[in-house]
Amino acid sequence: MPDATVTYREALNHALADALAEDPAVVLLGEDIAAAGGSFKVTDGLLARFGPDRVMDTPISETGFLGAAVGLALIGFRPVVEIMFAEFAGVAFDQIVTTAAKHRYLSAGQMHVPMVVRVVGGSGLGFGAQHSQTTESWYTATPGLKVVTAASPQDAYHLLRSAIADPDPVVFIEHKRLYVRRGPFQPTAAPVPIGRAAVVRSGADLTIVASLAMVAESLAAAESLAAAGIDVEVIDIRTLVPMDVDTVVASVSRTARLLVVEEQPLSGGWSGHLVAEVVSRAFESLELPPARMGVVEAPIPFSHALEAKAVPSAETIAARATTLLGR
Amino acid sequence: MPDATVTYREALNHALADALAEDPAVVLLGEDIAAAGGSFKVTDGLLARFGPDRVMDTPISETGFLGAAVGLALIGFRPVVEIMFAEFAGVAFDQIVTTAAKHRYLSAGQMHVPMVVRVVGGSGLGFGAQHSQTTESWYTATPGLKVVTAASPQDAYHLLRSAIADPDPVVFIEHKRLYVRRGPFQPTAAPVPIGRAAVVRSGADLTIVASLAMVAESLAAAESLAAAGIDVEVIDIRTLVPMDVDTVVASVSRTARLLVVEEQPLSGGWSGHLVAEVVSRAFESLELPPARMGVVEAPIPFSHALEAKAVPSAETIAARATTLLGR
Amino acid sequence: MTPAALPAEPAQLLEMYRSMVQIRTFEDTVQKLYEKALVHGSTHLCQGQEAVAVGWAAALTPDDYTSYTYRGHGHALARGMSPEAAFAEILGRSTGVNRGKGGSMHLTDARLGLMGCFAIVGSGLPVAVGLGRGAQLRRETRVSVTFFGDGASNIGAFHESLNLAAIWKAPVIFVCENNLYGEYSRINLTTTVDDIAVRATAYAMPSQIVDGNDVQAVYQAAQTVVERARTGGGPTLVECKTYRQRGHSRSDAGAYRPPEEVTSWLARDPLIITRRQLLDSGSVTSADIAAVDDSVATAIANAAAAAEQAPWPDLAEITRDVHA
Amino acid sequence: MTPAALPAEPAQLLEMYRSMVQIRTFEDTVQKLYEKALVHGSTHLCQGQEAVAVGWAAALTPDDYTSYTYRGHGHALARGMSPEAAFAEILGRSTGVNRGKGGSMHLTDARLGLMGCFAIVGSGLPVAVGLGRGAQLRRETRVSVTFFGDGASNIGAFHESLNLAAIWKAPVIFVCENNLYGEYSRINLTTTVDDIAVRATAYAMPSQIVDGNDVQAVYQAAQTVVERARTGGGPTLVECKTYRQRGHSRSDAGAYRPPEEVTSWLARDPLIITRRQLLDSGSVTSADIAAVDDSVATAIANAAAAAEQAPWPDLAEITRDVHA
Ligand SMILES: Cc1ncc(C[n+]2csc(CCOP(=O)(O)OP(=O)(O)O)c2C)c(N)n1
Ligand SMILES: Cc1ncc(C[n+]2csc(CCOP(=O)(O)OP(=O)(O)O)c2C)c(N)n1
Ligand SMILES: [Mg+2]
Ligand SMILES: [Mg+2]
Repeated sequence: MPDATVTYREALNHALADALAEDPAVVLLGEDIAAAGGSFKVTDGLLARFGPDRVMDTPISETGFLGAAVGLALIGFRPVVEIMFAEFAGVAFDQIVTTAAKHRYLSAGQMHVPMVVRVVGGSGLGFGAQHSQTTESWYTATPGLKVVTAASPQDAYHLLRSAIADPDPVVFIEHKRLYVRRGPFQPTAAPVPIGRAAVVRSGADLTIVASLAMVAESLAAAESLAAAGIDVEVIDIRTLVPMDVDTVVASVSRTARLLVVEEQPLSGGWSGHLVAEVVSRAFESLELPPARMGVVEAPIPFSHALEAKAVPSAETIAARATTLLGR
Repeated sequence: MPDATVTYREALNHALADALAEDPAVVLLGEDIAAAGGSFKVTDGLLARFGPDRVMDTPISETGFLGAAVGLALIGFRPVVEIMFAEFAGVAFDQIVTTAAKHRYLSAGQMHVPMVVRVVGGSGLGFGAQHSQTTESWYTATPGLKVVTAASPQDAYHLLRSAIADPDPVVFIEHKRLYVRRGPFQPTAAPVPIGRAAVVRSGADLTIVASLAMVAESLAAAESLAAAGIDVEVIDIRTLVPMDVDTVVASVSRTARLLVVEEQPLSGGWSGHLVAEVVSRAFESLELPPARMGVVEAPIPFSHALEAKAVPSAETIAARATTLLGR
Repeated sequence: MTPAALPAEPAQLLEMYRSMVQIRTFEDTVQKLYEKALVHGSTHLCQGQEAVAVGWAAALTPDDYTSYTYRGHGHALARGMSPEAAFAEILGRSTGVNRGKGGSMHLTDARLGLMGCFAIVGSGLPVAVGLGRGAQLRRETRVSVTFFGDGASNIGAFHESLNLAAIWKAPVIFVCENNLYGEYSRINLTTTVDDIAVRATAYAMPSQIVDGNDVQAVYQAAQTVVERARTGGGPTLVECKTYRQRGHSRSDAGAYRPPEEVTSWLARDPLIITRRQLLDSGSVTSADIAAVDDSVATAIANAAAAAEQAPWPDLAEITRDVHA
Repeated sequence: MTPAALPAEPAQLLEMYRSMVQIRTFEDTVQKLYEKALVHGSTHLCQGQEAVAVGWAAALTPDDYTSYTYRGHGHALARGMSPEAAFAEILGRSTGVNRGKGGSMHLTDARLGLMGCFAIVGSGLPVAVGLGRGAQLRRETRVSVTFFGDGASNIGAFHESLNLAAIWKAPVIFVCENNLYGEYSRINLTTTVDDIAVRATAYAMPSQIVDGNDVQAVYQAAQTVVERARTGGGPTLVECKTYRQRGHSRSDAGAYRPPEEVTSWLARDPLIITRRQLLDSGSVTSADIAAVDDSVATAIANAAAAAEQAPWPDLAEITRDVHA
């Protein structure tokens, strides 16, 4: 029997529905997530199925409801909060990086904060500079937080389930451009643990590591490079904290070449940490210095003509790989 | 005539006073900075000298007064805002990384935001997990912002002057443990431009790059290593965005070995970006893979017995350098 | 001494009407451009709220500052932004007010005092406080007017901004356009007060409730409040009761709204109210009104057509204007 | 039916007095330990505000949740935290309530409903809303009481929390300890209202002003408000008027305060007021009071001495409790 196929959005919706159904401690909070089913419809139908005590609309008060989620988490709920666009977390940053991230530590383990902050990130849909970032970097320097990204429907389901099951706060970054993408879906497959990267394409000549929308771009680049005789391995890093450096090192020990692609400016992205770690552990295996691609060092421009050029794409990734390999 | 000697705190005070005296557009805002002279006394005496229209106390409303500073900047003021402890910016993060950082871009250059956010960071004084971070990483992934740190009184003065003179928003990170440190002070020396690292000690065997309090620790480590016959070059990176990779590459091309020390968890720090850039440009010069040291992957613990061990120190830096060089 | 607020003379009212029709036609055209797949991203239109933008603009001088939100087209046009440059921005073209880099949510023209659209709810309010504080520090008579929604009154920035303006007694006017909805949520689901204006009590700040669909009422209230701010009387919170005739953004049909509510508010369409006022004045005829409607229709159609032909921005724009 | 609030019986009042004296003695001892250079970092003492902590604690059951700020020693002790474990925490020792990892600003004991100190101004309020909301969702009768200062009422989190609690009608009690100062700034310099309690109007929330130096008054008000919250009546904002007898933190002498103000508040010291009430009751003697004072002094001295002897935490604590 072939796998069912669902969209990334549907996979997330299934994950939330299954979590709500299995564990009465799970509650959802966010702006317009209940009656309206969410700005991007990720929570569609959940209010009708689980009722207003489980699926809660909130006022426009990110500090208020993120903090309330921390309070709920402290007493055994498992709140999942939607941040409609990633940048909106900027008005409530303190509740994530200080309150949620540190309460286990500050209380010496008396309490913990099993909550998930679902953050809708990503460029490509013309939302402009204040609604298009992925914002992983806002969180990666905060011990106590885990930072998870999903690039496929299958991972969207399983990683969100793992995030909800995690006893500690998880920032779960979704990419709005992926919501309509379809992919295979096996909800009963083995869980995808947090902290494990995935080799999504095997190859011998070059390792490309990416996350979120950059995974599909890298895979497309790999296809076109294959036609030119370049055999690329693509790794979806999936979790930024904790980061699965082992999988990347293992790959690089075979390919000897590394290109990291992220949807953030390199000045503050996660690719630097990954490259530094790989270099420290696989220096001798590397034939070339690892290369990185990221968003231009600018806010995301609105105009369609500009936005697409500000972010790495299959074409620019393939071009960079070709240059790297000296072809 | 020997240089005058001042504390880091006094140097900052001088910089603010001189900026206020020279440019009527400069205004200061913050909690208890006027009548009380600041929680750490950096603004002491400025109210008396410049009056309440130039030196303004504010309510506990970081979003309010950071946003007000943006408004003032848009119409030609040069506000300098004090954030009493770095973490407090978490309640107003949006005003820095979205409003201030993007207004020039979003208005296609019609307006700009010449403001400085003085952020008091750093561990070592027993302030605990919510008052001890340096938080550079909160800002480095935000095009439109510059991120500047000062490690000595001389730099504190000159870099703060440069930050205030800059036409764009600058996050200026101070380290509270340094406030009482003395150092030479030449206010009439050439300005220190933003974006230029400083070689603060020359050496041939190893390049250590650091910032803030880690510079003094690295220098102390270098002294003890010198006794063991290891000749260390120490670079104060000073600006994280834009980052002066050239100076580091030039150094590494001589020493062939790099150790980067920062007061942040490596998972999200700036050392990864620096190492990745250096590797991409000086791969052939490197005899060893670059190494990094940072804060442990934990919040800063309160207890004196723990805090000092959570952060790199002269001793741990010297030990690491020794191991690196295989001595 | 504060001069009394005056009603608009018929000629001025006709001009206000023209401005309102311009906004309405502009917004309807944006929707059509969106349906023709020419607009990327999101748009947040203001049909039904034109009287707020126009009534306030009429009470301001070119020196005054305004700031507003993603739902800002009306405020930009009311203070004189070129419709062609506004369309071009929304279409992402090089002739746009922000050279295509901002888009619908960020129409800005500093020369006209249009200091910015803020797309993060509430984030424009503290900036507006700074603009007013700056005028105050310079002993100018400018005022800073900031527009935001009912939903925005639930966010922390609202609270901090009103308190700060009050303590500084700065010339800042907080105009809440209460259109009953924040996105898809009716106001009574997100706050327990009926009138946002009562929130001024928390800062000992004067407040006022105005019929936001009656441009005369808005204009008169605006004059009084602006005059108070200009003459050192400090900030005011003004709540304009109005209605968002369309959905929240481009693709939202607004189906969650009770039909009777929609009908009753459409009957109080600000254009209808102003037309009646014009005719009642005796000095404006239906023909005058029709002439305005026609000339606006032509001008907006031409502006949209020109914007559609405008070139895309140069790729170098991507990294221009990040820093000096 | 809501039972009427009752004044404390003499025995109960004597117990409240004991608790207040314990807090006072504890705080005075912390100051001495600081002066002996045994306390690193900062401390924020609450001498003068003991009646607030004790009056509220007396109206709560062990199931209720409290949350508070860096100025939280009193709240922790009033609900039963061990003074020795509190001292040890402040001294950074392994026997501290948080094993030395939190410090003075973070005394926490979940078993006693002491859910946390929040050292970022305002950040505890939304958490308290969540605690109350959780009790409500579980159909429990627990309440969530959160303590904060006058200065905290100017931050956005205050506003969002009150609105959210109001819309949920959650059992959350917001207790503002108005001690007239936020750090070194008098309240009139940072807000234009005299009473923080008026801010409840912005959320159609009931509010009450209480003499925060009179433990009987606090206790009676607390009973009423707690009962309302327990029985589905929703949140309340309670302003306790009190005074911070010392400086803001360890090294601040509070010289910015007018001497007459200090004198008049010292005359209204909550311990003096309670002693008078006890004696007036006729069933407590000066000797009874002196016995309490003495036993507390001994207990606190012993607790401090034990804490001073306690070992430092193991280095492994640094990375323990970051994640599960
Ligand atoms: C901080 C933040 N949270 C959420 C949003 C998403 N959002 C955009 S508009 C809107 C509704 C705002 O309602 P209101 O203030 O009444 O203004 P209106 O849209 O009715 O003009 C929301 C929730 C945002 N832009 N910023
Ligand atoms: C967001 C934030 N801003 C500033 C501070 C620094 N700070 C600590 S206590 C305090 C004063 C608080 O005053 P109030 O709320 O009246 O409480 P009190 O100290 O009087 O108990 C300030 C400004 C902080 N901790 N958090
Ligand atoms: Mg609205
Ligand atoms: Mg106070």
